[in-house]
This record gives sequence, C-alpha cells and structure tokens, in this order.
Amino acid sequence: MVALKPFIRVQREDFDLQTEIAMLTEGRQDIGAVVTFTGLCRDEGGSLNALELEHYPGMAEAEMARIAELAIARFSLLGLSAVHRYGKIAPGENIVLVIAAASHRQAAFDGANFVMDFLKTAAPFWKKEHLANGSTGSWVAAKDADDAARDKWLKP
Amino acid sequence: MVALKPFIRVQREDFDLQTEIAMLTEGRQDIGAVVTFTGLCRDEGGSLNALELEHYPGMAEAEMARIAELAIARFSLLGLSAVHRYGKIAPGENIVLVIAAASHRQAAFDGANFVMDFLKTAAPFWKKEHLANGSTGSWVAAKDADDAARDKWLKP
Amino acid sequence: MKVKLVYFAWVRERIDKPEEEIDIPETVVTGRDLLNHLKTLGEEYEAALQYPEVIRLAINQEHVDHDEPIAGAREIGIFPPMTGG
Amino acid sequence: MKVKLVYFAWVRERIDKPEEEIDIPETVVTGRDLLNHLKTLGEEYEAALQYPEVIRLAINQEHVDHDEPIAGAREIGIFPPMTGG
Repeated sequence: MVALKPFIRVQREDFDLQTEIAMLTEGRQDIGAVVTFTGLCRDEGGSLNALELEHYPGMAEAEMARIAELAIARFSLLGLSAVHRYGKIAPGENIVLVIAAASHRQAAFDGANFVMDFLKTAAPFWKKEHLANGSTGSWVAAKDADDAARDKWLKP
Repeated sequence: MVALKPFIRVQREDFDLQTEIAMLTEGRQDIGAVVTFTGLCRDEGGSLNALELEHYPGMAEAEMARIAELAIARFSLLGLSAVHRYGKIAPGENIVLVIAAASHRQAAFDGANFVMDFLKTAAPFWKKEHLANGSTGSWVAAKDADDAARDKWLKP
Repeated sequence: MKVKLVYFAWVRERIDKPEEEIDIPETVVTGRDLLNHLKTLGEEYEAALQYPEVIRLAINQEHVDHDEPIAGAREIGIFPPMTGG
Repeated sequence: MKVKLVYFAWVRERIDKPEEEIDIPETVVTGRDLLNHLKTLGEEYEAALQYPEVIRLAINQEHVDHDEPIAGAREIGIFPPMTGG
C-alpha cells in the first residue's frame, strides 16, 4: 500500500475552504468525516493593525509535511492538507488551514488538532506585530501553553 | 450582554462551507479560530447505495439549538452553526455540518466536537440504509461508542 | 385525555402510520404506562414496542424519561434511539 | 569549514542580515560552540544571541539540539522559538 501523501503549501495568497476540501474528498466514498481548522488574525481589541508572517522557505514545507505524515499514520487519516500563509495579514484574514479526513469523526478531530499543536511549536514561522498606533510592535513570544498543548500528544 | 444565538438549519439541500463560515466571521476581527466538522455518507465498502435521513420536524431544530447553546456557554464560543440534511443522501455527499468560532483554537475544537457528540445521541434524526443490491437495508443502530463519546463531556 | 402521537423510523414503519390522535384512559399516568397501553391496541403496536426499554419518548418535542407524567401533553413523540450526525 | 548561516525573526533583525557564509574554526564542534563563537564576532551578534538557551538551531533544514555536531552541515538556521499557526 502506498502511504498517503499530505497536501502541503506555504503561500502569500488566501485559500478557499470548499476548494481545499474538494481536493481531499472529490470522487471518494470512503470518507465519513472532515474536520477543518482555520486560524485567523485577531485585532487584539483594536490594538493590532496587521501581523507579518516570516518563514524559513523549504524547511517550513518540510516540517509541515513531517508533522502531517505523523498525523496520517497515528490517526489512520484518509486525507490531510496544511496551508500556511506568509507576509502581511490583516485582522479578520486567514493565516493557516488544516484539513483532516477520516472514516470516523474522532480521528478527523484528533488529526487536525494534532497537526495544529505541532505546527505551532515546530514549523518555522514567526509573527511580528504591526500596531494600530503606527509603530512596529514586537515579535510575538512563544507560549508555554502551546508547548503544553503539544506535549499532551506525547504522553504514553 | 445578549447571549450569542447559534445558526441552526435542517434542510434537504447541500451546504457550502465557505458561505457558512462567512456568516460567522464576516466583518469580525475578534475570531482567531474556526473549526468545521462535516459528516459525509460512506459507501461501506461498496455495499451502500444511499442513506435516507428521517427527522422530527421542529424538535430536530429545537434539540440542535439546545445543544448549540450549551456549547456556546461552555466554551465561550464567538459563533456556532449547525446544519443537518434530511432525505436520501448518496455516498460522498454531505450529511451534517457544525462550525465553531472562538478566540483560541482549543475552544473551537472542543465546541465543534461537543456539538457533534450530543447531536449524534440527542437530535431526533434516524438513518435507513438503501443497499447496493437493491434491497432496503435496516435502520442504522445506535452505537454504544456514541454514548461513550458524549459521556466524556459529562465527567466532573 | 386526547393526545397526538407521532412516530418515527422503525416505530413508524411497524405501527404503519406517522401520527394519530388517540384517547388515553385515566389509568395511564406516565410514559411507561402509555407504551404498555399502546401494546394492547394491536399486533402492529406490539411489534413496534416489543422492547419498550429501547424506545425514546418526547413530550411536546422535549426528551423525557419513561417515568415522566404525560398529563397535559399536546404531542408525544415515540421513536428509536437517534442515529443522526 | 565554510558554512551558510541563515537567520530569522529577531535574530535576523539584530544581526542585520538574512544570511551569510562564514568560516568556522576547528574548535567549533557543536551547535552550542557555534553560538558561542558567533557572539565573539561583534555587538550585533552578542545582542542577537545574548540568551543562547532560547535560540533554536536547524542543520540542513532539520531541527537539532545545541549539542548536535555541526560537521558536514551545508546550512545552519538560527532563530527564535516558532510562533506560526
């Protein structure tokens, strides 16, 4: 059996969920559950004008693929896509999309959740804040909570 | 503060994810995470021709709204939609859609997962199998695993 | 007391009607009593309600336990465990 | 040994270049040695690598620990903890 290959993309432009889902499900009759996660830019109560997403070209795609393949094997997924944007992103805009397809619902939920937790802590992307007052804010700090969310998948 | 009202629909026709998500997120800048769950009809290895979905009109919508409101309160959701189809549905077609929007990712994942677990066990829908050999199969039996999935949310 | 009964899925198929209005004797107090009463109405009811412990009840479109009093109900739904989603 | 170094986020901003090719002395064996060596190259490196324990390293685009030997590396990425997603 040929192992399922995930769809991985790092791109400037936005994505369309219906199109991305169709890439996984079109013509198939064995998929019973599709879970999508979309991460969006928040305005932080009006203080944020934009986020600027920097990434390590090549390594970003490779890490996303590595994480996706772990999820496919662990949750017996029937399809997986991960798309991450870079560049300047305004509040309300999409940043990241993960889609997991499976026979049954819990595998699809777990697959998408797993990919997001590892993507946050291992895929080489960094966010810089552009503030509403015109100044360039600081680089977003990594959160301990994100490490904890990842580590829950590592328990025996 | 006015409590957030979920979008609830029971309908014959299919739904479009991008349109449904836009209903929750359009014009907002406080949503950081959107999780969608789509349940599809599987062909069960080729043995199934279609599922026929029956529902209790009125009560179906009321139960879905009740479950949705529990999820909104429990996970502080910023948006929630649940759409369930009825009638004859072929393998590969959509059956149900749940969308949960929140500030942060875990609340959106938990909200959608919670709604699906309760919807499976409490919303008045029933599935009948139409088999590929032309006969009408039996009504799908309720699964203990679905009760167990629901009960994990009831632990103290 | 007159009440509208609505049936779904294999309960509906076995009773062979989607709904009916029936007159309930005063000795019928709870949902459980109602199921037992219906089983006396004919073969088709007996086939539908053979295993009353798996049957679900709704009064005025809200889930209730079998020991719930049915007094004042306008509509009682009788159906198998749900399998939507 | 000659190696290409690539910097990201505030490491890139403080060193004030996205990448460079440098010549590494033979005494530099591990990633940790490399960070300590870079700190001797000037103020901007010292500012970027002031707290080496938070710095992440990648050899040939794969995450590695600080005690990983760098022998044979074509490209070493040096960057802060990731904040994507």
